[in-house]
Amino acid sequence: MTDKDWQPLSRGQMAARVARDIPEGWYVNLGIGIPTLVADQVPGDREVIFQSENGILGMGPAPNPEHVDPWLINAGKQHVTLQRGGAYFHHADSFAIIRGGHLDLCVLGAFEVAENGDIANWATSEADTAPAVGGAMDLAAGVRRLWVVMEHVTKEGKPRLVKRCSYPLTALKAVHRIYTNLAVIDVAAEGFCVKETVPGLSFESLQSMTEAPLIDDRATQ
Amino acid sequence: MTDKDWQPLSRGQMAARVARDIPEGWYVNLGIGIPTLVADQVPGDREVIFQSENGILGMGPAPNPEHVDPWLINAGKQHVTLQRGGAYFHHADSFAIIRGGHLDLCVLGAFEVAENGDIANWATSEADTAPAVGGAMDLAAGVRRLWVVMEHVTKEGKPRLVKRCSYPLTALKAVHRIYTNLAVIDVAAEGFCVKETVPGLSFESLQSMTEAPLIDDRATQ
Amino acid sequence: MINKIVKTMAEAMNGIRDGSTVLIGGFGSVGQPALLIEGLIEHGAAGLTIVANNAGTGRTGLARLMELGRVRKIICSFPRSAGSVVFEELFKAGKIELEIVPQGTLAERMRAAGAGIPAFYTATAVGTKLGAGKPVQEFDGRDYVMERALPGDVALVEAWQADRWGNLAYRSSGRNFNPVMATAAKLTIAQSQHIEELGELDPEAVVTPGIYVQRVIHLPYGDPKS
Amino acid sequence: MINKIVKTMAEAMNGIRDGSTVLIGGFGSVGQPALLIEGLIEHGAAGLTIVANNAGTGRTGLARLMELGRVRKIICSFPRSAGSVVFEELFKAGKIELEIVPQGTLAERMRAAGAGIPAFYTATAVGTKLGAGKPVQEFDGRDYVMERALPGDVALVEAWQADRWGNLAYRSSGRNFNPVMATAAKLTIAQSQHIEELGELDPEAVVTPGIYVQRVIHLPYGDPKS
Repeated sequence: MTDKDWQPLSRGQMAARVARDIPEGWYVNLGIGIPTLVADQVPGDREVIFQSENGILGMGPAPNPEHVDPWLINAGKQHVTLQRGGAYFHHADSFAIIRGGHLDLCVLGAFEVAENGDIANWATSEADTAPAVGGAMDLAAGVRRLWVVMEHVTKEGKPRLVKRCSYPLTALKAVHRIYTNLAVIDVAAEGFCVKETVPGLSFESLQSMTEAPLIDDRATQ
Repeated sequence: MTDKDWQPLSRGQMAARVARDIPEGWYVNLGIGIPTLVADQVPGDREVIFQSENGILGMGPAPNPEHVDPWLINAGKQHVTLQRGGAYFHHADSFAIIRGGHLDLCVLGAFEVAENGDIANWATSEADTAPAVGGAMDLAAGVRRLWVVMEHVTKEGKPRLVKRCSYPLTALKAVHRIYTNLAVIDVAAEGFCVKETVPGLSFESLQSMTEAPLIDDRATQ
Repeated sequence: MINKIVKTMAEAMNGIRDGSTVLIGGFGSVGQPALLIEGLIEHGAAGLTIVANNAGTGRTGLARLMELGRVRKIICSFPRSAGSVVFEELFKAGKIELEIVPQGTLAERMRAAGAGIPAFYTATAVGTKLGAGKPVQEFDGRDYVMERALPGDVALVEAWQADRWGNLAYRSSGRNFNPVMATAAKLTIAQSQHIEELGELDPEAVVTPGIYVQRVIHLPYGDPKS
Repeated sequence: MINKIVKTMAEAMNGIRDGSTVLIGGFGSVGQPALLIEGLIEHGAAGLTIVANNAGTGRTGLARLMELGRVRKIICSFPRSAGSVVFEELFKAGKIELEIVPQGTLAERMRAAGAGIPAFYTATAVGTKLGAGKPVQEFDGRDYVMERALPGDVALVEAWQADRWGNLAYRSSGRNFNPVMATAAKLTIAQSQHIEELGELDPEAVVTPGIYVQRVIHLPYGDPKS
């Protein structure tokens, strides 16, 4: 099967694709970057409760510029709002929520994900002695479901879905699903299971951009 | 030196004697029994902040019968009040205060105290398989200073200040000072140091009612 | 729309299974979810492990649950108190298992369960009967025992205010074990004296964020018995 | 009368010694005790170990403290961020020691210090560079690393409201590390936007009970920089 004319998803489209899969009632933490964009893509009539590790549950969208509360920021240090029903708590309580497995979902960016679910998203090399980990390790190890959203390959065209991560690990066997600009891929016991590809992209082409072997598990192709 | 006419302290007098030694500004937890009486003996112009392990800091005296808040009880399950400046918290936070060494003082009753500071105050025999420990062990192990207030001897005349406790232990080397109906005794590295006796009671008589050797450390005799 | 408020006790108790570990809030009768305990009796689950500060008094509530033979084991800090007649009868007859845990350790073991901490060290109970047999480790010259997290299948808690997201606030010393237990169970059921509109609870004063609560039932029931 | 309110920055900083471990609240600039940091610079203590989420930005505040050579070591989760120029210079020159700690582990290590828990287990960082060298133990089939409590000699915190007993309440996400750090230090100093009469703070909404606070200074200073 040869490729038809296909287009990778934009960052906004990737965020929207993730948002589609988040059901009402889930408690969700969104990482910095594309994951942060997911919040605005959830349909307005669907109640999803966002946590921010700096002590917020029920985080709402960015405020109008004239209604900024300078004390209310998200984990990416952007101004946000609080939804009705939201609550504040301190950092130890916030990470008790995270570490205790109470969040239904965390969506993070990553440099690499390995076929066993290992994730590398905090340090760009073993030689970097001052990388910033933030809450990434706590989130990756703690939440009930970890989804990664990232470009399928690096700017240089190097695959990010790999057999073993080459970057320093964030957590072992932690990732459940990956949303790239090309596909949706589950991390299963048997390896990467492709659930969906962008229209026109063949499984073979996707495999050629992926280091680890893929399993074709698309409902309709 | 022979005894003059001496009187043991009443329960109220014991509580008052303890109260005299509590300076303004201390955070204090009072156990059930005589210790509970200490609160009312602190002079009204001296601010001492009482903690109750069921989640109160700034506990005040019993309410007037017509102003009882049925939701507000102390650790002995008696109705109490909250002072201005008081605060509520949950049980884990309450015992974080206790375990973390933040209380200046805890006053407990006891069956026995050993000369090395061991305290036994929760179970009346090794054979009792369902004794009620409550917060005694957490308090005894956690607070900065532990004072015991108790009768000097049992109803049967058996000494309570002993070489080694015969009852099951609450905590090891925990007691700093003992207030009995006969004396005030510090638990020091070298053993029991008598700081004060009731008027007329000789050191020898006190020793005769005490199993462990006493050191006479009274300022004036 | 998220709505954790259930209308009937049957819905509140739905799915509680035989053999469950049930955490029950309250310190004495204050903050105790008395009506949820009635609901649990009605529901019928048996072979339960109960975690509570006390082992019940009189012949109602928790004592009644025990008297009906539904409780296999009780984990508490203060089993014997004025009126704990049912517990004492069952315990003497060897019909109930007992684990005594120091009160602060009990609270912290549940806090740990809720916070994803499988074990921690404490100086409480070192060198005593209740510390016996537990791993001991020295840190900075002092001995500590290792204590394990204590998770529940179900928590029954009592709140003063609740909303449809499951946010809870408590009343004075009624708070006690309730917020800790809410974090430690897979299924937390709250009986609340008042139901508030979403947004009515002060976000600075929510004690239990709704993430810890699965079901809320509105049960105004007056003052706790003293 | 208990009165923890001090009038001058010199009183607030009194006794902070060279070589102290200083916990500094805030997440970015929100909830950061900016004026107490200025006070610490003025006070002059050196050889400090700083515990904070971030390693400072620009050339003021924490960055200034580092630039003046007062900081021997920093323990944080997120050292490198936009504007962390001073930290990067010093670190590259080998003039500052760094311990990176996952954010939740950082918070929990201080919570443990405040709660009398010398060590606990967490799954965070297992199998990673930041877990390397730490004792690993398996509980119920999963590996966990042992983490140690992280106490401070001094904590500098920022509050929205305070009273003369040292009770503190915070404002929205300004709460962050402040209440945790307040519990973990021998000497906790709070700068507060507002001072309230005793009894004005809602006892249900006090976040840091006064027992954790030794000194309060009234420093209304407007919005945090973003």
